[in-house]
Amino acid sequence: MKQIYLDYSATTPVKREVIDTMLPFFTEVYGNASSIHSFGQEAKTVLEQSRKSIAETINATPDTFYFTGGGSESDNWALKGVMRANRKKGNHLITSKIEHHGILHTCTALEKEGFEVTYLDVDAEGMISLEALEAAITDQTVLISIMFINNEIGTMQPVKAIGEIAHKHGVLFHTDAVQAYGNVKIDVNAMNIDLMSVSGHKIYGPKGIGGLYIKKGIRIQNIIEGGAQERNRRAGTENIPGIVGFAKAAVMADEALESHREKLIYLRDKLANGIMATIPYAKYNGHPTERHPGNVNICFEFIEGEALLLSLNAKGIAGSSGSACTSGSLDPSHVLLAIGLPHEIAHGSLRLSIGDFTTEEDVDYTIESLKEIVQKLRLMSPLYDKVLKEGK
Amino acid sequence: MKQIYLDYSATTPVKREVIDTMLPFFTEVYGNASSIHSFGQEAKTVLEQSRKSIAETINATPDTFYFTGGGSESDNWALKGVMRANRKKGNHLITSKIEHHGILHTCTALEKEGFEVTYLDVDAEGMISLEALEAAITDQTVLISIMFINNEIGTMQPVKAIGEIAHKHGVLFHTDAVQAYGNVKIDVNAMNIDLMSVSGHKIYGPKGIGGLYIKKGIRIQNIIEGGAQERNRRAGTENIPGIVGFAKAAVMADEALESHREKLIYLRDKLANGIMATIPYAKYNGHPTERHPGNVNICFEFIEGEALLLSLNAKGIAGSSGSACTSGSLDPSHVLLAIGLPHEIAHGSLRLSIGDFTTEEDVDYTIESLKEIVQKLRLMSPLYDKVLKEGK
Amino acid sequence: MLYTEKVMDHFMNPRNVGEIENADGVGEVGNVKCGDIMRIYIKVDGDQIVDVKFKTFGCGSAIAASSVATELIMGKTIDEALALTNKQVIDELGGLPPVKVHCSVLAEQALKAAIYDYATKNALTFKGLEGYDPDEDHHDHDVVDIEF
Amino acid sequence: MLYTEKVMDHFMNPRNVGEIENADGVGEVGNVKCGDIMRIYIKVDGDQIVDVKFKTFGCGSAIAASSVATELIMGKTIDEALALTNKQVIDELGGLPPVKVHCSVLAEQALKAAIYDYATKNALTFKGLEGYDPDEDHHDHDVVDIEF
Ligand SMILES: Cc1ncc(COP(=O)(O)O)c(C=O)c1O
Ligand SMILES: Cc1ncc(COP(=O)(O)O)c(C=O)c1O
Repeated sequence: MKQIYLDYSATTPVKREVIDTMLPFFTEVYGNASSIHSFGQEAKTVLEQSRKSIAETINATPDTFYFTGGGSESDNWALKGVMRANRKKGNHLITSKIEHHGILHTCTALEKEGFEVTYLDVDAEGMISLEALEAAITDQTVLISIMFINNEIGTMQPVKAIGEIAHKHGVLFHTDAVQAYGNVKIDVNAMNIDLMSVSGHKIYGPKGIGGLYIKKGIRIQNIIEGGAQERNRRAGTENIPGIVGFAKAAVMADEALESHREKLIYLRDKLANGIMATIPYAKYNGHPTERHPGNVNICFEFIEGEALLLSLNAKGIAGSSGSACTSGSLDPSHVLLAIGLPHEIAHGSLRLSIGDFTTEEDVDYTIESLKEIVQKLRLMSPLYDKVLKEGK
Repeated sequence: MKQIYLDYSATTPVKREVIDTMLPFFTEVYGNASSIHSFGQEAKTVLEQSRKSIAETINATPDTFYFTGGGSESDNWALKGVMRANRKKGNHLITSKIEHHGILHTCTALEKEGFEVTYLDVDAEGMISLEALEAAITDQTVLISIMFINNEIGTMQPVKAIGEIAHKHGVLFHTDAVQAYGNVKIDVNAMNIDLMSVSGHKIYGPKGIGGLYIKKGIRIQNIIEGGAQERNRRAGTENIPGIVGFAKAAVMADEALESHREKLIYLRDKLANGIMATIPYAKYNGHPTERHPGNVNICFEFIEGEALLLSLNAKGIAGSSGSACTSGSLDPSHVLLAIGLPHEIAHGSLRLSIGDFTTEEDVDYTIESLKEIVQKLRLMSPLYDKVLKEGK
Repeated sequence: MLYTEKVMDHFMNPRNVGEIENADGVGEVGNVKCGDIMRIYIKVDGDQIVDVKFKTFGCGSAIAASSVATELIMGKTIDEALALTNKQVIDELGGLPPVKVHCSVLAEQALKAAIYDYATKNALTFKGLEGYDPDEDHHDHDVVDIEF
Repeated sequence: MLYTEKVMDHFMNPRNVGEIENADGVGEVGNVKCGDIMRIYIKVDGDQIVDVKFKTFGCGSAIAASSVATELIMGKTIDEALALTNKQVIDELGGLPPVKVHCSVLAEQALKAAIYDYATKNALTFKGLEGYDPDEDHHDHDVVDIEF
C-alpha cells in the first residue's frame, strides 16, 4: 500500500544530503571535539563551522548559538536558566495557554520553585492579545515566552511586536521556534528575540539535536553541568554527526525557504479547501493567513480523533490528532480548548501537516479517503443520530 | 601518515554494524515514536526493543532504563533529580574527589541550592575508603554517587561494597558508569546499584545518546520537562536512530565482553610495561589491577602534557592528557591532584586508551615514538637540568 | 502496533453496529467531555438476548470493545450477559494497552445499563444487577500527554 | 587546528634551544605549579645581544613563544630587545588561542628577566626596565576545563 506521510510537524525524514554530510563523522572524523589531537581538532573545526552556518540563517553571531539535545531541552533551559539566574530582578514569567508542553510543564515546575507565571489567553484563531500581554507585565516580570508557530493549529504569533513590547519594559523575550524555524524566515535581531529554541528533526535534520539562541549578555544558568563544552554552558561530548546534520538541514532549509513555502502553502490550501468543500460539520482551526505553511487542522463533529487516525492509517495515511484518546488523557488538547472549542468538537480534531515530499496526488487521495472515513465513523456515532434524524 | 587512535576513553568510532542498524531510521522508519500511525508505531516498537536489549545487558527490567542525551545529562538528572525530590528525607550527598565534572559541577550547583556535599578522598591508587564512606553517612544523607571507573586513571571502585554500605544505611547509590559500561560486566541488582549513568559514544555507539538506570520506586524529579516520552520522565522526541545505535553497540559490547577485555588488557599491559621499561622518571598512575582494561595513564617528569600530546599527534598518535595546559586552566587535573601527585608531575600526564581497533603494531610504534618525544622535550626543559648535571 | 490485530479487526469491521428500532433495553454510558459515548441496544426474548446493536463515539478501542461485547452476549441469557466482565472483553480482544482498559469497562457498563433499562421497564430484578448504580462514573483514564 | 602552522613549526623545530655557558644574563619566569617555566640566557657584546638560548617546561605555545622570542631579539640591541612586546610574539606566531596568550607574556617577561639579570650584574640601567618587578606574577590563564 502507498504510504502517505502527513505528519511533518511531528517529525521529518532526514534528507539524503543531510545523512551524506553526517556519515563521515561516525567512522572517520569521530574525535572528541575537545581533544587536541587531529581527530579532535577536525571535529572542533566542523563544530564551529556548523554553529556559524546555523547562526547565519537567523542573522546571529556564532557565539550566541548553543547546541542542545533537542527542542524540549532548549525550552527547559531558556525558562529555567533565565528565571533562576535573574531571581534578583523578579520572579514573574509570562507565557500563553497554547505553548508546547516543553514550555508549559517547565512553567509548572517553575511555579513549584516559587516563580509566578501568567498564562495568556488566545482568541478563536489562536492569537494572543498584545494589549493583554503588555497589561500582564509587572515590575517583577523577567521573561516573556511566546511560541513562534503553534504545533497543533499552526497559528503564527506577531513575534516582532511581542519582542518590542518586552524590550519597551526591559523584559527578555524567548520564543519556541521549533515549528517556525525552516518554515518562515527568522531574524533574531530584527524580530527582537533574546532567546530562541530550535530542533533538528523538524527541518529534515536528525533527532536528538537542537539549539538555543541566547543573545549576548543574558544571564542564564546551566541545566546540564559538567565539562566546558558550548563555552561552559552545556556539558556533554558534542554530538558532531548530529550537529553537522542539523547545520546542513538548516542551510538547505534556509536556501530553499521561498520555494518550500510556496509549495507547502499551495498544497495546504488545496488540502484544507478540498476537505472543507466535501465534508460537512467540519471546522478549520487556526488563523486563516498567519499560519504554518504546511499546517491543516480540522475538527470533525460527532467523531473522535483517534478513530479517525487509525482509519486513515489503515489507508496508508499518517496524520496526527490533538485528541485526548490518543494519549489516554481525559481532556482534549489544551490548544483546542484554549481557542474555545467545546470538548466534543475538540475530540474530533485532525492535524495533517505537509512537507517537502508531499505530492498533489497525496493530497487528492487524502481528501477522498477522509470523506469515506468520516462518513463511516459518523454512522457509528450516537452523536450523529440527531443529524440523521432531524437533518440538524 | 598512519593515524593511531589511542583516545577511546574520550570517544569511540561508531562501529559499521551500529551505523548499518541506524541508517533505516533516518529515512524510512523516521516516524515520531509517539504517533499512532504506522511510521510512529514502528519507531515505538524498535524504541522499546532497544530499551529491552540494553536493560538485559545490566540485568534490569526495561521499565527501569531511560534514554537521555548523554552521560552528562544522566549525571545531572540522577543527582539533581534525586536530591530535589527527596528534600524531606535529607540534604546530604556523598561523592568523591575524582568524579567526572558532570558529577562535580552538578554537586557545586546543588550546594548553591542549599544541599551539602561530602567529597571523599582517594588513596594514591585512586580508591575511595569504604570506612571513610560509611563514616560520612549522616541521617541527612540521601545519595551516594561514586563513579564505577575513573575516566583519567582508570581506577575501578568496589561498587558492590559501596552499594551494600549505602543500603545498610537506607541511602541510595548512583554510579557514573560511563567508562565502565561495555568494559566490565555490570549487574545492577547484584551490585546494589540504584541509579546508573551510561553513554553511547564510549562503547562504539553514537554521540548524543545516553541513559539512566533508575531502580523502580525511586523518587526523582525531571530535569527536562515537556511531553510524556520516557514514561513522563524525560521529554523530547525520541532520538530513534541514536537509541537503536546505542542498543546495537550495547549488545555487541555485551556479547564480546570477554574477548574485548582480554584483548585490551593484553595491549594495555604491553603498552604500559613497554613505556615504563624504556622511559625513566615515569610514574604509572591508577590501580595496578582494579582498572579499566584499556587505560594507561603515565606521568613523565620534567615535561608538560600538552607538549607531549602535540608531539605525539605530529607522529599520528592521538592521546589525551589531564594537563591543565590543554584546557587553559591553571591547575592540572583534579584527579591527579587527588591521588597526591605534586603539580609539576601531574602536569606531565598522558592518558593512552586502547580500544577494539588498536593493534599490536600501534602499541609498538607508540612506545618507540614516545621514547623519542619524551627525550626531546626533556632536553628542552629547565627542570631536567638537574638530572643531566647531577645524574639525579 | 498500538493495538492487537483483533482490536484492529473489530475496529475496522465492527460487528453489530446500528440501532434496534423498539429495542427492549437501551443503555448509554460515557460523556462527550471525556470523548467516549457507548450506546447499546438489546432485544430480549424470554430471558435470552436475541439481538444487540451498538453505536459508539470514541477511540478505536472503544469501538472494538463495543463490537466484541455485543458479539460475546449475542444469543446469551441475561444472566450470562450480566456475568460479562471487562476482563473477558480485553481477553477477547487479545489485550488492550493500559491506557485503554477503561474502554472495556465502558463496554461492560453500557451492557449493564441496557439490561438495567430493560429490567426497569419490565419491573424485573436480576442478581447480576445488585448494587448496580447507573449514575456511577466509570472513567479511569491515566493522564499522559505527548505532543509534537 | 588549535595552533597556526607557525606555532607548530616553532614548537616542532624550536630555534635557539639550550643553554649558554657563562651567559651574561639569565632570566627564569613561571612556576611548576602552573605548568610553565621559561628560562632565557643571553650573551651581550656592547649593547648588542649576540647570542640567546632558552629552555622551557610548558605547553606547545610556551615552547613556540620562547623560540620566536629568541629569534626576534637575536642580534638586537638591549633597548630593542626590551621593546619586544607579547603582541609581537603573537603576531610573529600568526596568532595564539585566547587561553594561550599568557605564553607570549611569559616569553616577554623571561627576556626582561634575563636583561634585568644582566643589568643587575653589571650595574647598568635601561629605560625599558623602569618599573620592572622581577617578582610579579604574570599568569593570566582563563579557567576552562573539559574532560571525557
Ligand atoms: C512547538 C514545539 N516546541 C518544542 C518541541 C519539542 O522538540 P523536541 O521534540 O525536539 O524536544 C516541539 C516538538 O516536539 C514543538 O512542536
Ligand atoms: C566518567 C564519565 N562521566 C560522564 C561523562 C560524560 O558523558 P557525555 O560526554 O556522554 O555527556 C564522561 C565522558 O565524557 C565520562 O568519562
